[in-house]
Amino acid sequence: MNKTFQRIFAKAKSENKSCFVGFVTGMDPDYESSKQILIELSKYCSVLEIGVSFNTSTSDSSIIMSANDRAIKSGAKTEKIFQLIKDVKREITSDTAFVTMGYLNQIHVYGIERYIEDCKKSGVDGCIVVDSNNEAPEDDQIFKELTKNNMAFIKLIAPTNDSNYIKQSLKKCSSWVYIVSYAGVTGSKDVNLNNVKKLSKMIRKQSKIPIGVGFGIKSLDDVKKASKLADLVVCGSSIVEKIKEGSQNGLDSKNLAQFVGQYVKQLSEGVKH
Amino acid sequence: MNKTFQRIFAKAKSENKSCFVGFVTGMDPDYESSKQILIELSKYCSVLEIGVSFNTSTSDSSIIMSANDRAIKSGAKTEKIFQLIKDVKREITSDTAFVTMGYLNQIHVYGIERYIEDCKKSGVDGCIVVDSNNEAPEDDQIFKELTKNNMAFIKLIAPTNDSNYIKQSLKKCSSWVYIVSYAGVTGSKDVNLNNVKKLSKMIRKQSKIPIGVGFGIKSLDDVKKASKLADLVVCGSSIVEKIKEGSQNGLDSKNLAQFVGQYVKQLSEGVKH
Amino acid sequence: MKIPPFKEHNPPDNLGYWTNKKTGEKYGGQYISPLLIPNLKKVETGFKKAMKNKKFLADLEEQLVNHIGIVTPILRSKELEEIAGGEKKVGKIFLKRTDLHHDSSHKPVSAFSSVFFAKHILKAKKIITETGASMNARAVASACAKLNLSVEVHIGALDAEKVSLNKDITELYGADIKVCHDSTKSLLPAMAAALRSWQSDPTAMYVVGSVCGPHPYPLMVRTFASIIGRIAKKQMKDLIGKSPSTVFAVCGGGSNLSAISYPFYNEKSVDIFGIESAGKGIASGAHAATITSKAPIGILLGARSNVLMDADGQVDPSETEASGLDFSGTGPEICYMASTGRIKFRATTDKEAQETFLMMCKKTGILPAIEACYVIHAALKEIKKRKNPKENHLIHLCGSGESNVARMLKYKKDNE
Amino acid sequence: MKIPPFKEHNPPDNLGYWTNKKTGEKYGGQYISPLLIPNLKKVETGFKKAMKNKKFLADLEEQLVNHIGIVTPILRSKELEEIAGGEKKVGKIFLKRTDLHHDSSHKPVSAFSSVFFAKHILKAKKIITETGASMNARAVASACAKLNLSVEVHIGALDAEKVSLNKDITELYGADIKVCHDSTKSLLPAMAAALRSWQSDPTAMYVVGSVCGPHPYPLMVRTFASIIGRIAKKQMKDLIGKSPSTVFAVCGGGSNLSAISYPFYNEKSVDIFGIESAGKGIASGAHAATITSKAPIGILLGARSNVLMDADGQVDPSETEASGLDFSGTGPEICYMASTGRIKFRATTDKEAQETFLMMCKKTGILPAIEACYVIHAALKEIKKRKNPKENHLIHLCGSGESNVARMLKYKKDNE
Ligand SMILES: Cc1ncc(COP(=O)(O)O)c(C=O)c1O
Ligand SMILES: Cc1ncc(COP(=O)(O)O)c(C=O)c1O
Repeated sequence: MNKTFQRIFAKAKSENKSCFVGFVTGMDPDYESSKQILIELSKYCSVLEIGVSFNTSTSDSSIIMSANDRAIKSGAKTEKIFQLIKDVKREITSDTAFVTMGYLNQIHVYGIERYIEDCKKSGVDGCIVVDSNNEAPEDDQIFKELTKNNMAFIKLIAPTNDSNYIKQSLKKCSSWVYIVSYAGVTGSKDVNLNNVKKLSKMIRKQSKIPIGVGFGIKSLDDVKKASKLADLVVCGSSIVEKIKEGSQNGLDSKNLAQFVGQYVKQLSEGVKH
Repeated sequence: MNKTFQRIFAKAKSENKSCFVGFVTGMDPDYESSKQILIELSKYCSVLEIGVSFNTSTSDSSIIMSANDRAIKSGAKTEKIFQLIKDVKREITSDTAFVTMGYLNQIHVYGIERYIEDCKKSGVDGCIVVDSNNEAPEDDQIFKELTKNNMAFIKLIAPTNDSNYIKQSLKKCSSWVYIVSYAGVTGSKDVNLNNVKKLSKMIRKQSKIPIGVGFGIKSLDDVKKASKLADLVVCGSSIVEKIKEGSQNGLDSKNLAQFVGQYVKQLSEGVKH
Repeated sequence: MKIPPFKEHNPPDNLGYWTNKKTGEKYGGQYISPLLIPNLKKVETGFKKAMKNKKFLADLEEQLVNHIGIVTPILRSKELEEIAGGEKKVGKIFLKRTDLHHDSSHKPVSAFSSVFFAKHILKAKKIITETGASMNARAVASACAKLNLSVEVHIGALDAEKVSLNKDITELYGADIKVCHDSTKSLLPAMAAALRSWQSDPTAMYVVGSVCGPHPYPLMVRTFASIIGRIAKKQMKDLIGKSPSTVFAVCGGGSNLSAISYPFYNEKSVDIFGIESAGKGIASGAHAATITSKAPIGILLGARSNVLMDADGQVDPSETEASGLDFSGTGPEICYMASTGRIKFRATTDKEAQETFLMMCKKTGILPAIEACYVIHAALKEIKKRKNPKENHLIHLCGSGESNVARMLKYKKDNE
Repeated sequence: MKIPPFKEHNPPDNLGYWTNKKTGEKYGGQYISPLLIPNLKKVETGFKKAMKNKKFLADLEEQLVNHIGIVTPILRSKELEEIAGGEKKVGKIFLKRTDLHHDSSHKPVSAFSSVFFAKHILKAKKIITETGASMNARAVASACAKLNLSVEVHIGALDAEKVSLNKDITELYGADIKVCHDSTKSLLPAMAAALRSWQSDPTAMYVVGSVCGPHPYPLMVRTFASIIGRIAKKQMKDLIGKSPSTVFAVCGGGSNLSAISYPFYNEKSVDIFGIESAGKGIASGAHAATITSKAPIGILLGARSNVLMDADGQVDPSETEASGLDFSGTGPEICYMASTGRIKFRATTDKEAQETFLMMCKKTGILPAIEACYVIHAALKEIKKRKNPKENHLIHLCGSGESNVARMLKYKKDNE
């Protein structure tokens, strides 16, 4: 297990809570605001999941795609996201884990080895690659590089995946596994805890790996319920919506960070057991 | 030969001239104007050819079709045309021959027998039926009825017709035959006197029937030249154009008749040899 | 596929008349100004020659097969059988898919044949035709482009103003479009204008878009078009071992009706139906149902036939949603066949046709020409009435509806 | 006609990859969120079952023959031979006329097959697809209407605003049109939206309009579509006693190219050409010529293949007059065939295609889809260059141009 995650899980355990994971698209709505938001969010989040924008992503909701658009318009590039993470890490003191979330094309174009090296250099602790198929040669290579660098490879598992698929995924999954609570797109429905229970059971049969839950978590109540079932609770779309709201209202980067931070703060309180 | 034409031809011969044939669409632009026009024209025309409008005629130029439209709009019907001719004849003193010109559908719908009876009653001396095919049973019937009533059946012959067709036509043609000076539509080209010469020669081989010429005669000069070759000179489109011009200028029926009359008067002077 | 050769089994007399022996009524003939007589004689002689010219007929057939794509399938439509009550109640329904032809209707068959004839037999340099924004001019212009003849298309000013896919395609094929401002500014005066133009240019050939006009056009067009029926008859034989019980086709001028039904004229067991447009309803007077409304005999555009007209013989304009049916007459042979009862007539209103259009799109995945919807509606009605599970019904799906899409989508939205 | 059965002779590996043995480069695969994996596995297993299910294959073929009208003619075009320099210099030119299909392009073959598969093998109740106002959605919607499945069509907001005959017809067929406001509001985000929608509804089936997308789509679509080539190959054999010297097809996603050329892959004597849209010129950057412009390998919409993209991996929008070619990628098997040199690539500019469109209308009487004009132009150029009177050239005329008429008539008038 990645060292940062090891510490984070230990700390959470000691505090009798789950870990709160906050997702934002890197450089949404721009570099400086995104930096301030991440700095602010690091106070409330055990894990920061940072989206690397792809303009032709196949699994993002319209909410995330709009965030991607905003980020790309403000100049988001893979390199810049690494820069952003470095800048943020330089300014924070909390022991927060950083995870990149993106699509394979970006990584492939950047070069898998180089991507993971640069992750490492920027202080990234793990990667989510939404469309990296377990059986693809690229997936093997990513797994190899991440493992070599002691970083987490976080795999998504959906309620429609069969046990064979889960087994396959878990083979390469490290630090934690991400359960998608329903078959749909992020932000489109309410979190489905029955699915989570069922999937957790299947996973637990094979592994003790910490379990994260995402998709549809957007209220304090959602967080509370989810944290009863999972080690990590991921909240994305609703944070991204806040960023959009605040920036549309013309807030400058500091105020925007405050505005989003307040929202995340109250959400994150739900992870206490 | 019809009696009126007999007299007219005799008179023309004695005066050393051809006969001037003036064409108007009956009831163009309306009943009263048309009546006045015909009365006025009777002073200058040996023959008045009166068009019975058909809204789907296949051989009229746009000029004549517009006249047909005006006439139909003002209520032209076969019956009314007969009424018009009767009214005109009541008011004139000149020995003018009257000929109807039209399409078979009107006559067929009216009834061939009835049509020719009503022609007779109205003082019509002959008929032109543009689309009555020599070989059609209707053509035989029209020929029979006209002959019985001593009226002229005036057949058209075109430069493209062969000698066999001419022979067929002349069999039923009486009083005079109408040479079309070119293969085209009325008013579209200039009169073609070479065609007239050629056709006259072919006709003369078979018959002594008087010859009329039409299509493209629109100036005094045209009339002069045509009258050297033919016993009758037919002028249509250019008279119809005058009617249109005068009525568009708002002339009342008397003034319109004068206006058209003056034009026809000067044209008609060309028939002197 | 070996296409059965043409056999004449309903010839007109020498003058181009079909005579009803019971009533003595004549249909057809050649009522036209002497100026056009030579042109028509040339076509008449040429056509007789052509029908005996084996090379001409073989070359034409080759082009019809490979360019027009005349061997279109016959589709058994279980969807329509369902709608009519199920195969077990009403028998089988087959669609002859001439919508799949080049230029998307039955029209290209006679249009291409006529132009091919004009080029190779008459040695004409130019083609003259008319359109009411329907399929004919497009098909003629296409044939002229391929056969390298110039083409002049007469269109009424009112029709020219309307947005029309067929007209635009006609232009792309290189046709010289002549706008006619005469009379009603619609199809009839445009036809007259085309005839007049031919009268001025005897080296051109006039092409008629249906089985109408003076002799020999009605004979020639149905003879050329009947290859559709010859193929269909053979296909039905292959499919069901015999001829169908019924044949249904829409009837504007009558070309697609004679195209498919001509080869069945002598088979008494085959009921033939011609379907007209009842427009807003026969009683309203706004329709194109010459036969169904019992229009009297008149002489229209060179032929003796039933004609929509008033008591004085002025031709009444037809009214219908389908530009291809918007014609005040019907071809003389068809009128004759109607008078003998060999072809039975029905009429469908515009509204019924429009609903059928939407139904066809949604239930069969076929975008029919609006013209074809008149026949489909009437056929389903008749098939339901016959209620005979042993029967096989053949419907002529005579065109595809690309040019109807804009109006029909508006209709759909207005009626939702 | 007895249609030769399908034979697999260029299979991908189990994971859906075609691997270039020289370079080691892989094409294809299944790069997609875990949420879609089960859906894809279902399609994969279903497709394997379907290809062994004789009744399914026979029923499908019957419908393709009688409903889609798949046995279209091959037309020898002497007009195009003339233009290329005459038969005596350049040999014979043949056109495979899939423009005569139901719904006027090659697309309905794979679209209908996919929907038929979804209904009978997967027992799906709903179909999801996308469109850029091209032929695919129309064909899918038609199949769904006939087969009584509901259908959801995703379209970019910008494309939805444009007047489009294909879109209107798609609506008449009863499709539920979902407008996508994401990203560039064009085809790519609409495809992503379709995939997301499928992710939410695993009882639906996603239909891809070309040989693109994650495994097994590229394999499945080309397998279904290849019936076009199987028929064409047999027809050529009947016509000239052998296979053609060349096969030309346009390449957007690559479906019509693989459709016609797949059965010739193993015949070394047959030169195969894929033609892309060079848009305003390759150098301008405004084009859709993935292969010709030597676009790098990327992972687009679930598959590894050549992709128009910037240095950071953002996909570049393609630009072309032809909505059917307006795609930033190319199907993986095609990319593979390009990498081995088995398929040679050429590109035609929009301007050249537009001029070819006008030429085809005026010289051949055929209204081609603008997409087909890219291949015709390039084929004529290549044929002139080869200058071999013994050759027989086969060009895939993959669609009819009704939906291009408005823009092309404007182009014609603007350039007169
Ligand atoms: C598709 C279609 N069907 C039918 C017709 C009616 O004509 P006809 O009765 O001559 O077949 C037309 C005329 O344009 C047409 O385009
Ligand atoms: C007529 C036509 N040709 C070609 C294409 C290009 O697609 P593909 O390369 O998949 O055949 C399309 C796409 O819509 C099309 O409609």
